[in-house]
Amino acid sequence: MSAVAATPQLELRGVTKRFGGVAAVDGVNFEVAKGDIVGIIGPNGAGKTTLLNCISGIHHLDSGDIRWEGASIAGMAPHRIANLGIGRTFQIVKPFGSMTARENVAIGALFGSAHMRRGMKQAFALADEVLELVGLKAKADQPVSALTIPDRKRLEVARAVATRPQLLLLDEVMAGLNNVEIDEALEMVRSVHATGVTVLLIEHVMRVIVGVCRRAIVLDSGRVLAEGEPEVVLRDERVIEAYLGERYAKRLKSS
Amino acid sequence: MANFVQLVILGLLAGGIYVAVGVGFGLVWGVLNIVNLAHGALVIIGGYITWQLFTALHLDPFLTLPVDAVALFVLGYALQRGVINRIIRAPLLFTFLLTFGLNLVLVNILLLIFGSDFRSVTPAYAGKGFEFGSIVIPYVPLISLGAAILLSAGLAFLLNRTRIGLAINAIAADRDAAQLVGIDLRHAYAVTYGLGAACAGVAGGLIALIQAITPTAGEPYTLQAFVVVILGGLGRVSATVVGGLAFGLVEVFAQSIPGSGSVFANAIAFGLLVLVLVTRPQGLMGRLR
Amino acid sequence: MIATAASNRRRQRIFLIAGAILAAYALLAPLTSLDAAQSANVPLLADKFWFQIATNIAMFIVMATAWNIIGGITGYAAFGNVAFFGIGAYTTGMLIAKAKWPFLLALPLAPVVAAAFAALVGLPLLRLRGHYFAVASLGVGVAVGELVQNIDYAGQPVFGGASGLFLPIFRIDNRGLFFFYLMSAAAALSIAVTWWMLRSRLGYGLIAIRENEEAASVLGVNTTAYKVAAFALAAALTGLAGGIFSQWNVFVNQDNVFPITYNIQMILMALLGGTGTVFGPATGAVLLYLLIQFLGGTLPISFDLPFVSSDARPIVAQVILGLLLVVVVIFVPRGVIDFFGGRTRLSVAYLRRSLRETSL
Amino acid sequence: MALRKLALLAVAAVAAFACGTTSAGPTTGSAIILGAPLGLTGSLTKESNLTLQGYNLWLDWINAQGGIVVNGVKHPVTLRYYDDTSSANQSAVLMQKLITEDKANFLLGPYGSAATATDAAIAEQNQIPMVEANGAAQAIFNQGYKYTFGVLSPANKYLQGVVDMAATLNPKPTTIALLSADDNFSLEVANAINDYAPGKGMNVVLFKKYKNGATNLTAEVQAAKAAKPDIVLNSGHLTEAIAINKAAKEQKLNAKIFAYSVGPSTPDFISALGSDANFVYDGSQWTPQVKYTPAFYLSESDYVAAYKAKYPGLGDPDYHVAESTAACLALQRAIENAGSLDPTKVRNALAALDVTVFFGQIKFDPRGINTYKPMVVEQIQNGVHHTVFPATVADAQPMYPTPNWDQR
Repeated sequence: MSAVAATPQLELRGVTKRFGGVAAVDGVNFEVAKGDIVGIIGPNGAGKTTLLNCISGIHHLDSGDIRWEGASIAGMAPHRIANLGIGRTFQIVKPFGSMTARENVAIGALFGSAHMRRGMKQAFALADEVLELVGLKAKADQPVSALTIPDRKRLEVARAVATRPQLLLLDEVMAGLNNVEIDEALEMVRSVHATGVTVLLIEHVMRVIVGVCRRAIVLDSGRVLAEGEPEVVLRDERVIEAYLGERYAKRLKSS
Repeated sequence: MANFVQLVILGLLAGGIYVAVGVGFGLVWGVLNIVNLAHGALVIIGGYITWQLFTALHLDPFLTLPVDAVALFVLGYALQRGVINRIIRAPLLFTFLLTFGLNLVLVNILLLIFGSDFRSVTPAYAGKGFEFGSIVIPYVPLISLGAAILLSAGLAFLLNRTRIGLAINAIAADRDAAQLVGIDLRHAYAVTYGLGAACAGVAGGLIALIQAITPTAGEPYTLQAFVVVILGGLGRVSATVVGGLAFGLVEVFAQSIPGSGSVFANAIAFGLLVLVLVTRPQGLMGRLR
Repeated sequence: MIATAASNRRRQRIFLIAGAILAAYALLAPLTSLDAAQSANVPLLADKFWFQIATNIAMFIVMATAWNIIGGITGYAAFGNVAFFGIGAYTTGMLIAKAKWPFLLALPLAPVVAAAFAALVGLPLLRLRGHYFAVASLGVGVAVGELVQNIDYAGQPVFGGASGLFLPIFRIDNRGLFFFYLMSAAAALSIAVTWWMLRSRLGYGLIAIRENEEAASVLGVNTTAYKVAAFALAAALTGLAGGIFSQWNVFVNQDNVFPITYNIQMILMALLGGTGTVFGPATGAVLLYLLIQFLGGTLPISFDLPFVSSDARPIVAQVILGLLLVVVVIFVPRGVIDFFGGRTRLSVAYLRRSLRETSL
Repeated sequence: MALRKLALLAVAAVAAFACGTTSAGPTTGSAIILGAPLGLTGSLTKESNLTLQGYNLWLDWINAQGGIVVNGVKHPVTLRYYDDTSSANQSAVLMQKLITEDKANFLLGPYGSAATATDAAIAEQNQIPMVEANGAAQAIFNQGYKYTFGVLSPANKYLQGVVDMAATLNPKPTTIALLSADDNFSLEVANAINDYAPGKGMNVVLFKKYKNGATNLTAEVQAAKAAKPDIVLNSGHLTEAIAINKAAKEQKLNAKIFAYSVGPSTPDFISALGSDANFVYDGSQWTPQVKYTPAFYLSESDYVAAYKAKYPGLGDPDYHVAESTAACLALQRAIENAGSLDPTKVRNALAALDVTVFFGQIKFDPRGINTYKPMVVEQIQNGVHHTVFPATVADAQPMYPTPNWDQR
């Protein structure tokens, strides 16, 4: 177990991604240990989603390196990164519209982690398990078009979980949900984490970060501004004034 | 050297036709997301109108171009409003199917009306031109190029400076948002397709001057419009102008490769097209959207 | 992919059985033309003309079904698949006419060469999406036909040039029957491949790509490999049809085996029947081919047009074909297979609903 | 209105039937059915319609005679044709239908070399004779097929007459620029000239292929201009002939002779180009001016008159029409000679045929193509077609040399 402590599961070193002349992600460094649950916060346009796209291989890095269990994954195709055990969701859900919920999740089970690859039958069996885990079992055979927005968010998570990831990247799965739905979603994230999956999540909703994360990373203009325990980071004067603004600052104090 | 200059001139002159053919096709494709397989048929309808006016009324062919434009605008508006609007929300490929069907209908109606005879418009000044030493610039292609540029400029003006033009641009950017701000989509779509058809009509008038037309003569132009629009880059009139002229140059220089080079003119053009698409999908001039 | 109610299942089964009976009839009727059958006074149910029609239908079933793999299941609107047909035809044609190979030895190479070519051009092409891919694949289709016709080496055409390739006539008893069954086997193969695909990992991966390529890739689908595989598979089947065609038709040239109109026809057939389904493209091929022949006046069931002179008759037939296409596209956007699948019934309400769904 | 038309038709039909039964001589046999696929829509519509006109002219005549006489029995003739939409593959389908369903006794050719090649294979497989008039590419006849016969001179002869004529002119032209479309027919025409011209003391200084159907040929014309030839020969079709003529004028490509394989003989060429069509030569299978001594059917002048009566307003028949009629005549005479409707006997009679009609001599070499009839050379003079070579059939002298464009 000491080896785990020595080598972080995920390690970002000077990760930089530019669009045109603008650096959306600019020299970001951080580490995520196995089994951790980490939140990334920051205002709109801070580069959070771009960072996730860099990790999951959708964007190629302009410079820097991303290491997975000690080996570089920079420049790898998204499917290979997925096969290594890094799953993700999209902020704007991207379901496979012509399929049922069950089939959507089965895709993750069919193609996900390379060393846990399975046949059609086992894939559908796993899909059913995961659907139960996220609370979509009753709607397994419905077409995606029949699902509500919160259900589609669940489906997005379920699909990623079905890939049997060791690390799950969640991109604002709580956005657009009401308080009750957020609580349910939080429960879902906790239960996924409880199965031993490392979680790295992007959120706008502060109580999510505070509620589940052990650590938070604050991003602004593509750079890491602060890092640490959520409560500590969120009370950091610089963070409050520079990023969260008056409104959040007040709300936080009143809570 | 003189030969090279002459070839460049010939290429640019030939490009005039491709510009005219391309702008309408590019507009319909870029704004309405319709790959209009009936474009060639619309082109040839313009050709027949010019031919008819020239033969029956002895009108100068260039003066018939506005008639082509207006007639085709009306036809295009009606086609979009009455037929094509019905499948706008269907998958992309359905526009292929629908416009292929329309093409079949239009071409064969032309065949019923005009028969299969070859028709051509040859005014008195055809074949004459400016001469600078050994370099020749014939009038008809030169005026055609001018007409094509004028057509493009007019279209660009319309799109950028008028109310309906702004509406069309809004549709191109986001159809549903455009509807939210109060644009009558059905009308604006029909106007856009009408404008595309009008451009095709003008192109047809010019084509009747350089070649013999039959009802099926438009089909190659649909293919060429594809290439022109892609070469230049989808979405801007000026890009299509560049694409059309580039295509004319490519064709002429491919033809002048010694030996059998010219039989590969299409292969070279399409090879170039694939190359452009793979390396620079936004076209020579376009911006990525 | 939607669960169907029990009554719908029953209807679906009825249609399947009806289809199977029709297919069995189409496959068995030609046997009545055999001398043995005729001398036993079996009524003649299909003559040589019907084999010709049926062989062509089978050929289009292969092309439409193969197109469906890349265009319908994977969602990449390939517009140049006729290139694979031509490459298959020329592969077999060259091996038979120039290298003097026997037909049955030359035929297996047709799909191989077509698939290899597809894999080669697929790598760069399949990076493009939507209309861009359509146009680029069309470009490849046009360019290949032109190159095959015009490439010379030392002043001599390499692939038979403009004169085309003449293959020796395949000497066999009941030649028409032989090619009918060969082409039907290719059609059955293409349908079987599709059926298998839609139940396999490959098919699920391809549909995921069609529905959302980015999501598919982060779930672990090797999108490049899958797309190229689909393209090559479509090419192999289309090339196989081309290979059979070359020996069946005897004469191979650019006009014959690279007709641009086939690109459109195979897509029309797939869309008409219903894309992404197992039997849709085949259904569309049968319907559209018979429709074209019917309007051309070549079927036993014919019709007269009032007020149309005999000179104008073929032209008016083309106009009607165009109008029918327009009407079908507008009112039956999911293809006619939709009525057989058990989910929908053909009714005025259905037509009105389709119109509303796709209208502006 | 429609009803009255119908009534009239019925009366006419009854009358025709009555006439037929009384005037048909001793006995009337079963109808002979001829079949032909034709491109009545699509890209070959024009030429296919000309072909059909040629077939129909003969059909009217033969049925007015009561039909083809086989062993003293008159068999009326029916022509079955279908639209192949200018597609060679559909042509094959129709060929099979004509043989199997329509029970066509004999076949007439479609228009175009690709369709003819495909159809020839089907005729061969079914052992039904096909007489064709519109596929001149020799590749078809080099396959050892026994059932396909072409009444027209093969492609290699198309422009040789122009070279022969040029050799007689003064001052003798010595250089040739050769442009050719890349289809099989056009290339055979051009390759033949490339081989033939040096023997007549002429150099091919430029030989350039272009894409069949090309409408922008300016660079080709530019290359021809740079070669400064005495003769500009184009081997292509009407579309390309018009495009080249227009481009030649624009770019001041002047030469002593402009000759195009196909195109100038159709009235469309003159109507499209007006006075610019003058002085242009073409190689033609037939012209209304030729003088042969027909063994049967009409004389040249009667043929032209019959055409004008049936198709008023279209001018003189061009050679596509005449050669199509000639195909029917060859078939008719072979059936008569065979004295039978048996396909193999008629096939043998075709192989042995040697007859002269208004179209010229019809005799097939062992491959089945008519290498015995000469091509003639036409020139457009003051907007009218004149036959200028060979001298034996000519009705005018060549106007030579062609003046520069600014003096035309």
